[in-house]
Order: sequence, then C-alpha cells, then structure tokens
Amino acid sequence: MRAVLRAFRRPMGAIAGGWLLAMIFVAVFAAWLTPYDYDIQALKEAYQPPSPAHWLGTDEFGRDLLTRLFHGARTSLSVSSIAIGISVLCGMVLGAAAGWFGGRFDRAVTVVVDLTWSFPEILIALILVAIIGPGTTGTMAAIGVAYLAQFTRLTRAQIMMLKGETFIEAARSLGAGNAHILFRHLLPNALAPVLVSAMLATGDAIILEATLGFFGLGAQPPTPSWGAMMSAGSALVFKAPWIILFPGLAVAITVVAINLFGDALIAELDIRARMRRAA
Amino acid sequence: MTQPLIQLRALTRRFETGGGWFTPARSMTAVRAVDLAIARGEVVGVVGESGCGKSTLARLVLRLIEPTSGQILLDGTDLTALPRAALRAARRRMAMVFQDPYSSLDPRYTVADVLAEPFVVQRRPMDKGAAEAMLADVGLPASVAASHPHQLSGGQRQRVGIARALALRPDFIVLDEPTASLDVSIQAQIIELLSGLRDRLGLTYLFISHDLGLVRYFCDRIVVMYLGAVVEVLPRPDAAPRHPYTQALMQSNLSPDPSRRRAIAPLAGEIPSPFSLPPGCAFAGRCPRASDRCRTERPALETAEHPVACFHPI
Amino acid sequence: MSALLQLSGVSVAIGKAHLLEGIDLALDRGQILGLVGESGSGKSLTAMAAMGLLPLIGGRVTAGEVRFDGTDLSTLGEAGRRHLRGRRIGFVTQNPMTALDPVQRIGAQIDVVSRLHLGLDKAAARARTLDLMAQLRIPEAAAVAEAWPHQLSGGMKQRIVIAMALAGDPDLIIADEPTTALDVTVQAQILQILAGLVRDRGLALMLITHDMGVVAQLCDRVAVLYAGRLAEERAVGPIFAAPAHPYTRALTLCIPREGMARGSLHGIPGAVPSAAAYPAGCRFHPRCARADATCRATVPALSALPDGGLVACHHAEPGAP
Amino acid sequence: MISYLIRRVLMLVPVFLAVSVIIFLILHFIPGDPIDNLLKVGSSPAARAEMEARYGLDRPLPVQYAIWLGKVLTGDLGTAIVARRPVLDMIAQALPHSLRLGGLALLFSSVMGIGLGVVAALNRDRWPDRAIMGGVLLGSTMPSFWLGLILMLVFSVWLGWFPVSGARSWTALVLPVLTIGLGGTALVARITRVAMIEAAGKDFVMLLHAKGLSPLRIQLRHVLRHALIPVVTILALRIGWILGGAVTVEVVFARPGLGTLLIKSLSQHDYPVVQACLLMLAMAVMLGTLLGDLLQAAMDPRVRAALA
Repeated sequence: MRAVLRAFRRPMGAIAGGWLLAMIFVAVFAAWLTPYDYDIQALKEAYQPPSPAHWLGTDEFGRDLLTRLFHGARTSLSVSSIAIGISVLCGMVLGAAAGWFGGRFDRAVTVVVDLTWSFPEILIALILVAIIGPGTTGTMAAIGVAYLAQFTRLTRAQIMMLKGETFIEAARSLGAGNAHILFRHLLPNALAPVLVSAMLATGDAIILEATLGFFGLGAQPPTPSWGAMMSAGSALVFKAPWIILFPGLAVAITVVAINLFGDALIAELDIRARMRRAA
Repeated sequence: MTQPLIQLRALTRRFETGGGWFTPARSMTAVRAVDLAIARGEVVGVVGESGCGKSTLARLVLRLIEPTSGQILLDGTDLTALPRAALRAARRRMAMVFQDPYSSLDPRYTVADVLAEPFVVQRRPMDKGAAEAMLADVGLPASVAASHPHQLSGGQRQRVGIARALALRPDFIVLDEPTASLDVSIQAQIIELLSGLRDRLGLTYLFISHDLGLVRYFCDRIVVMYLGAVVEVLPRPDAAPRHPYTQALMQSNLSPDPSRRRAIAPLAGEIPSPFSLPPGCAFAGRCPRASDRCRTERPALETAEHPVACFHPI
Repeated sequence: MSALLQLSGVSVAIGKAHLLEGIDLALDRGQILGLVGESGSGKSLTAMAAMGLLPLIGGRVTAGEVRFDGTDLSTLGEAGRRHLRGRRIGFVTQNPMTALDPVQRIGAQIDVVSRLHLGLDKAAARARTLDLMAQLRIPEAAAVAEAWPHQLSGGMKQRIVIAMALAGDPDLIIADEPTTALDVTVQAQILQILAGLVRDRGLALMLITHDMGVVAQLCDRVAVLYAGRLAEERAVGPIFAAPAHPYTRALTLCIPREGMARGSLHGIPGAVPSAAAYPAGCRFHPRCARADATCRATVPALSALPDGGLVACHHAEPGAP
Repeated sequence: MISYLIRRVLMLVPVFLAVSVIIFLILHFIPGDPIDNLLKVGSSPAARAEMEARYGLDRPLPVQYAIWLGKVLTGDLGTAIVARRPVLDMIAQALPHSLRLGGLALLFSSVMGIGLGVVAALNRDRWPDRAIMGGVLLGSTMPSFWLGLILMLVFSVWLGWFPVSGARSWTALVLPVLTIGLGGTALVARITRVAMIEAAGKDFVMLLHAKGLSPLRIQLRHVLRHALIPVVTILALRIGWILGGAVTVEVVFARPGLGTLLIKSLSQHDYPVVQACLLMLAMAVMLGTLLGDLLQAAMDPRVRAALA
C-alpha cells in the first residue's frame, strides 16, 4: 500500500495516477458535473460538433457527449474492474491450488489454462457473451472468464517459484504445517505481482469491454458505456467522427495511464524480474 | 557406550526424474546407505564436492526430504516412523542453519517476525524480551529486530538465521554450509560464534561443508562423501587419510602459507554424472590405485576405529 | 623500465559512486600478481579498468592512468583498446558455466579470436584452436570443438575459456576468480594450468581471488584491496610472514591452518562497508583494533616499505621479517 | 530429433480432442435455437421434430459429438442451418482472406516489432528507447476497431489513398494489416527489448567484449541471436492472440474472412458454421504452439539436448 503512495512520487506515476483518479472522480460524480442528462433526447441538437455549449459535441439524438462520456466511464470502469476482481480471486485460488498440490490436478489445470491462454481473450469473451447473453452482467462474466487463465498461470508460477525458496524449507524445519506455509509465506509473497498484473489487465479489460460494446454485446441502451458509444458512432464515423473519436481517446488514455502507473508500481515494489519470469 | 543423540541406519534417498512425454526416466541415488552415529555434544563434519549428497543428507536427517529407505533415530526414536504431530514436536529438538542467508529469510518478515516464527509454529508462548535475548545470543543489537532482511549484511542475516535455529533451544543443529556464501572475515566470525554457542549451550552439530580445511578446524570427526556414499570417516580431524579420494581432497586444499609451497598435483578427471555411475567403486575412474576389482565391485564401508570404503587403502 | 601493466593512482566511478581510489599496481611478464580482497573491495573493477572495459558497465576512470606496455589506455580509441583485448590481454571469467555462448559451438568461439586478431583464415584458426586445446590437455579436441557448451563439464569449460584467452597469443592473462565456481579437485587442475602458462610461456598473470591459499601457493606479488583502496602491495613471502597492514594481518588470521587449535580463529568484527557508506579517514578504521583519532580523520597515504612494498596505514608494522 | 517430432505431433491429438469437445459443448449452451429461425411461427410440433431429426439434434449429446467428430475428420463440416450451404464451401471461401490478412499482419508485427525492440534495447533508457516504447504503448492501448475506423477516416475518406473496405485489391489490405499489426508490434517490440537487455547482461557477453569483438557484432550476432529464442517462442504461442485481432478488424473493414463469418453466424446462431470457424482458429493456435516448440528446438541446442 505504501508502494502506491510512493508510485505517485514518480513523475510518470503522478501524471498517470492523477488521470486515473480523475476518471474515478467523474465516474462517481457523473450526474453532477454537467448540466445535461445522459438520456434525454433533443433531436434539434443532434450532430453538433464540439462547441462551447457541448465541449465534445452531441450524438445522433442530440445528447451531450461529455455527459455520456462521464456516465460511460462509470459503466466501463466498474464493469472491467469488477470483472478483473472476480477473475483475480478465482485465478489466485485455482493457481495457488495447482502450484501447491502439484501432481495430476496441477497438470490438468495447466493444460486447460495453457490452451485457453493461447486463444485471444476477445474470442473467448465473444463466445461467452453469446452463451450468457449481452448486457453488463454478461460482459462482466465473459471478461472475467477470459482473463482467468492469465491469473491462474501467474499465481501458479509465483507459488512454484516461492516453493523452492530456502525460507520455505526453513519454516518446515521449524515444524510449520501446510497452512502456515501457504498463508504466512507463499500467498503474501505472491500477492504483489498478481495484484499489479491485475491492475494492468484492467486496462486490457476496458478495451475488451469496448470491443464487446462495439459488437452490440456490451451494456444495452440507454446505458452509456464507452464501447456502446463507439458502436453507435461507428456507423456515423464519416458523418460525425467526434462521436466515436472521444470515447476511443478516453479508452486509450486511460489504458496508457494504467500501464504507466503499473510500471511505476512495479519499479517501487521491485518485482520486475519476478513478473517477467512468471510471464 | 551411551546411546547416541542421532543415529542414521542405512539411510538412502533415490531421485527419479523425467519419465514424461519428452524426457527419458532416469534415477540417481543421492545418498546411499549411510550409517552414522552422532554422540551428544559432538561436532561431526560432512565434507565432499558437488553431487556427493551432503546437502541431501543434511535434509534427510531432519526429514525435510523423505528417505527412500533407512532410519533416523533421535535419542532412540525413529523419526521416519513418526506421524505428523509427533514429528512436529520432535522438531523442537532439532534445527537447521542454511547456506544462503539471503533466501533463507522471508523478505516480507522483519527480524522480530523471523524470531517469533518458531514459537508461532510450535504454539509455544514467547516471553517478553525473548527476541532481545535471542539477538544478544548471536551478537546482534536489539535494534535490528525491526529491520527487514534486505537492510542487513550477509553476516547479520546469517546471525539471524542462527538465532532462529536456537529459538526453541534444540539439542541438535544441522549446519548446511553456513559460511559458504560469506566473506572470509565474516566466515571466521560465524565459526567463532557457533563454536562459542556449542560450548555454552552444549549443542551437537552436523556441519556440512566443501572446505576440508574448515571442517578439520571445526569438527571432532569427519565424514567424507563421494557421489552419495561415505568413503571414509576420519576419527580425529588430524587423522591421516586412508582413502585415496580423501588424500586427493587434502592435497587440493591449498595451504595459506607461502613458505610451505607444494607442487600442485591434481587428481585427473572430473566427478562423473550421478545418473550413470559405474558398477564398482564410484571413484575408480579417477583413482591412481584402482584395480580391476575396484571397477566391478563396490567396496563397503568397514566398521573399524577408522572406517574406509576402499579395497586398497593407504 | 616500466612494467607490462602499470596502474598509477587509478580511481574509478560508476555514476556517482566512487568505487576505486588511487590504485597503484605493476605487473611484469613471467610474474603472477594476486589481487586479494573481500566482496566489494573493487577487485573485479580493477580488472575491468586494466582491460579498458569500464564503459561496458557504465564506469569511467576519474583519475590516474592505466598503462599497458607503456601505452596509456586513455590515449587509445575504443578500437585501439579492442585490439588490446583478446590480442594482448586474455581474460578468464569467474563462472565457466555461463561464460560461453550457449548457442555457438565450442570451436567457433575459440576460432574467432585468432581470426580477428591474428588474421588467420578459417582452417588455420581451427588448427590453432585444436593445438591450444591439446596443450590444455583437453581430450579428443576435434570432437570437443564441434560440441555445444552445455555438453561439457565445468572444468572442461574453464579450459575452453583459457584456450579463448590464449588464442590471440597475449602477453597478459587476467583471471577473475577462475576457480571459485569449481570443485576443489578441479580447481587444482585449473590452477596448475595457469601456473604452467606463466612458467612455460612467460606470460604475466593477474589472479583475482579471495582465497589466501591460492595466493600463498601461486603468486609472486600480492595486492590487498579493501573498500576500493589499496591496503598493501608486497612480495608474497613477507606479506604472509610479516603483514604491514592490520587488515592484511587480520585476513591471514581468518583462515584455518593445518593443526590450528579450535578457538584460535579470529574474524574481523563488523562488515565491509558499502560504497554508499564509506567512513571518513581510513576505510578500515571501524573494524581495526589499532584505530585512533588520526585514522578516523585522515586518509592514510601509500608509503614505501624497505622491502619495496607499499602500505597505506598510519600504524603500519615495519614489515621486516 | 525425428522421434521428438513424431511425439510432438502425436501430442496434438489429445489436445485436438479436448478442443473439439469444448467447441462442441459450448455451442450447445448458447441459447437461441436455430430451428426456431427456420420454422414458420405456429408450426406443428411434428414439423419441429422432423426438422430436428434432419439436423440430428434429437440424438443424445455424446452420439451427436461422435457423429460430428467423425464427419469433421472426413472433411464434412455439415450444412449451414441458416445459409443452407455446405460449411466447407463457406470456410474455403473465407479462409484465404483471413490467411492473407493474418499472415501479413504477423509478418508486419514480427519485422517491425523485432526491429523496434532492437533499436530500443541498443539505446536503452535514452530518447529513442523512450520514444519507441511510448509509441508502442500508445499503439497497443487503442481498441483495434476504433483504430481501424480512424485510419479509414483519415487515409481512405480524407486522403483517399486506400479503398474504404472490401477485399477486391491488395491495397485494401494495407489498413487492416496496419490495424492488427500495431497491437502485435507492441507485443513483439516489448519482448524483444527485454530479451535483448537480459541477454546483453549475461556473462558470456562480457567475455565476448573481453575477446575484443566489436560491440555491434556482439549485439547482432550474439545478443540478438540469443534474444530471438524467447521472442520466437512467445510469438508462436501468441499466433492465435495476434490473429484474434483479425476478427474485429475484418468486421470493421467488411472483409469476407473467417472473423466476419464467425460474428455473423454467432448472431444467427448458426452452429455448424460457428463450430467450423472455431475449429479453424483452434488449429491455427495448435500449429502455432507446434511451430514454436520446433523453432525453439532448432534455435537452442540445450533444448534439443533435453529432448533427446
């Protein structure tokens, strides 16, 4: 936790962290930041390019894009972070169990995980949304499952690596049981790299959410999400490019910020080598 | 004769590797039928080169690795037959100090956490001020208790490792190359410390090392291993070697005295792979005294005042 | 006449860390100089400076000069220094297991040196390689030359590294802890080979080691480094018999000798300071029994001893045996 | 080596079976019944049963799987329920488009990625490194469909350099390849840079300098050669991942490839087509891993030794 604060002291960390905090702020207070409503149509105002009244312009229904972007941040950020949160939890349990017990269970998990890992996340998510059905819940579940392999792999690799450390042997020589070794040594040491990679994956998940939204499988209208906004804008890209431009930029900048802040965290926690070895 | 504190009977460990889709199955005997008795208060050294099985032996004695066969008796109780709970209780009487003072401490633990761990694990109350006393025992100031391992020097870390080993006041400590990763000036400090602790607390040591000079300085009795088997047990540190391998080890050990220069007369060849050992004496291929018998028959360790496993001892 | 390798007042820094200060060393053909010290003393850095390889690790010489065969290395360009390396200075690394390119065959790794520096063609270079391998008593040299590094044992790899060092027909070999990673019986083999090179070919050998036994048995002169400074530099006989610097004396008392009684070993209290925390004055003073106010305040200068050695201590022993 | 090759190829069999079971099962969990699409509203249950029998949907699952697998292995991918055409024909039509796009994108990512990674590593922590890694990061954080649309807007609509969409000419490939390739380039450049820096720090590199070899020769002949081993391995493992980008990009640029086909049949619940598309992608992934293992063995004698 202290490393997060220290990461803010690095110049890149401060800029990236500032952007992320701003995004969280607009997501939480979206309703109070602009004079417009995200869902009231004003067809007379449709297709307005950016102007002092509508900083980012309006869409085909005359809705203010900045307002929708703020509300979209709420959907996009919450969907991707909740999905990744669940994915990390499951992945850690699965990966820790595989790394800890080894043997046949480990081999079975490894085969399945390696197989899914070599498939693109978008494909897994597409199929899953097709099964579960579109909407925010479906998107969350699909993203969660799509990233499960990554966290399982990483946790397993960490546990395997740590298992060979002498301090584990030292604990055993004192008479430590499995629970002590797992919960007092292995998991606490594995936590930092897994959490940092979860943060980085949240960035990828934002892109994934947007892509599902583009296919019309994400949040359903009228709920604004960055992906849904781009989906609507894609048909109008030649007529009103600003509709699709700004949500895309929001995604790109946010993901860059997540990556930069993650880099700062990795440097602060001094875990670069461990993250690379496990990748 | 009184009962030895530790007695190993035909202790053996084999390792199997591979056998999967892409790697052929191979097996090696890391430790082959080792018999050894250690009396209370004794310092027994185990010396040998890489692959001789000394580190595996150290872990077998504490049952950190399960033996393939054989027995480990602590005060007459067979550790290999103990159920988990009883083994945990027995671990209060034994401890280990590891070679690498960097990886033997959890990087997330403070020194105080490290010292408390034995009590937590064994569910024993820890007295107030116990940590300070433990640190004082190994010559560290109480102020290091709040430090993390990366803030300490190698020598200080190894002292913390020793304090952890002493926490539950064991009778028997396995020292696995405790000074091999330290500078010589620090190595001497640690050896002095271990020596003093033994005298004060009446400890029994099994001291593993590749450094014959150090073993001869520190130990009462010396076990020489080569490729998993004991080839000789020197009853006194200054005893003359009887096995050709022990002799070669002694000649390879360079004396830090320029007035006593010797021509370096190295042993030919290198240690063969433990996965493909010849049928006879493992040392036969490099031994200047080897005969046909050595190449076909494996010599047993004789039981004598000065045991040696060789058909042509010196 | 100047020596083959001469370091005069050499200081080295990496970034802001001043890691070596005022190192004076000289080494001639047919001589073995032992460079002794604990970790962090600057032994390897001295070797890098002697080979002009400091830029590789981001280091630079900040004072003094390194002369090889009379030429100041700093006056040579990078290309000139490169011609020195491999051609006139051979290098033997600490860990033979990682010293060879794992994806190149053994022979090619040796060939390249004579092809590059002696201008030999492919066939001549290979002939020279095989000849060198045979001289180093590598059995079945032709087969080994076609092998991959992972197929050889540690001792065999170290012989290959030595063959690489010899392939350019150098005048000086710098060996950085050449036997530390090897088993003792193999260590003896390698030391025998290195000593033979000096005896038979008249090479100069700089032998970096922390093993006082190796120093005592092999070296002609010994330089003791402590925390980036030279503590003492003398012929091997007197430095063991009557060390002038308290650190040298303490170092010799750290190693168990034949027939030493238990309890007579003496460690040096404290630990080697890190470069970030070098103490003022003599850097050894916090661990020295003889330290006084002068030692804490003033850096001791190197002074000559009657036997031609150098020592940097305010309370040096006369050093006469 | 030959025996390794045989064992390695044989190992694909259980993997293929596992993948085929997963693909087969997944499709049965997808809600929405294609039969509903085919039947007129208000058709009788009998008509429905007849229709189900015609497509074999009334048999127990394992039987359906066995029949399906048997047909797949003989090259019979069935008939599309909605499109009412042999699936094999549809795949055969779409596959060349996807292979061309995927192959070029892969080539682009490898060449660009390795080149940029090497330049970045050689200038580690100086401005070219920062510029390249910054650009690469930016390129990898833009959703590919969005990037595709923006590129289309700028280069096709405003500048008119390339056709907007379709697959009628080679120039139509430029923007899609670029769109997919940027993500792949980012991945490859990052791995290459790290692998180069790691390799440059190895002991043997220090010894190469001590032998007096020129730094450029050391970097290109030894360090890069060494660094390429993990790069090639990961690249092969991630073939599917790079091609996955193609799915969205094909849709954006309206290219008649597998991705477009997959998305379309997925929305129409056309099982046989979806199954076939997924099988093709799975085959690409499996061949990728096979290729990766073989390349690794070819490049690294230590790997060969461990396999012997």
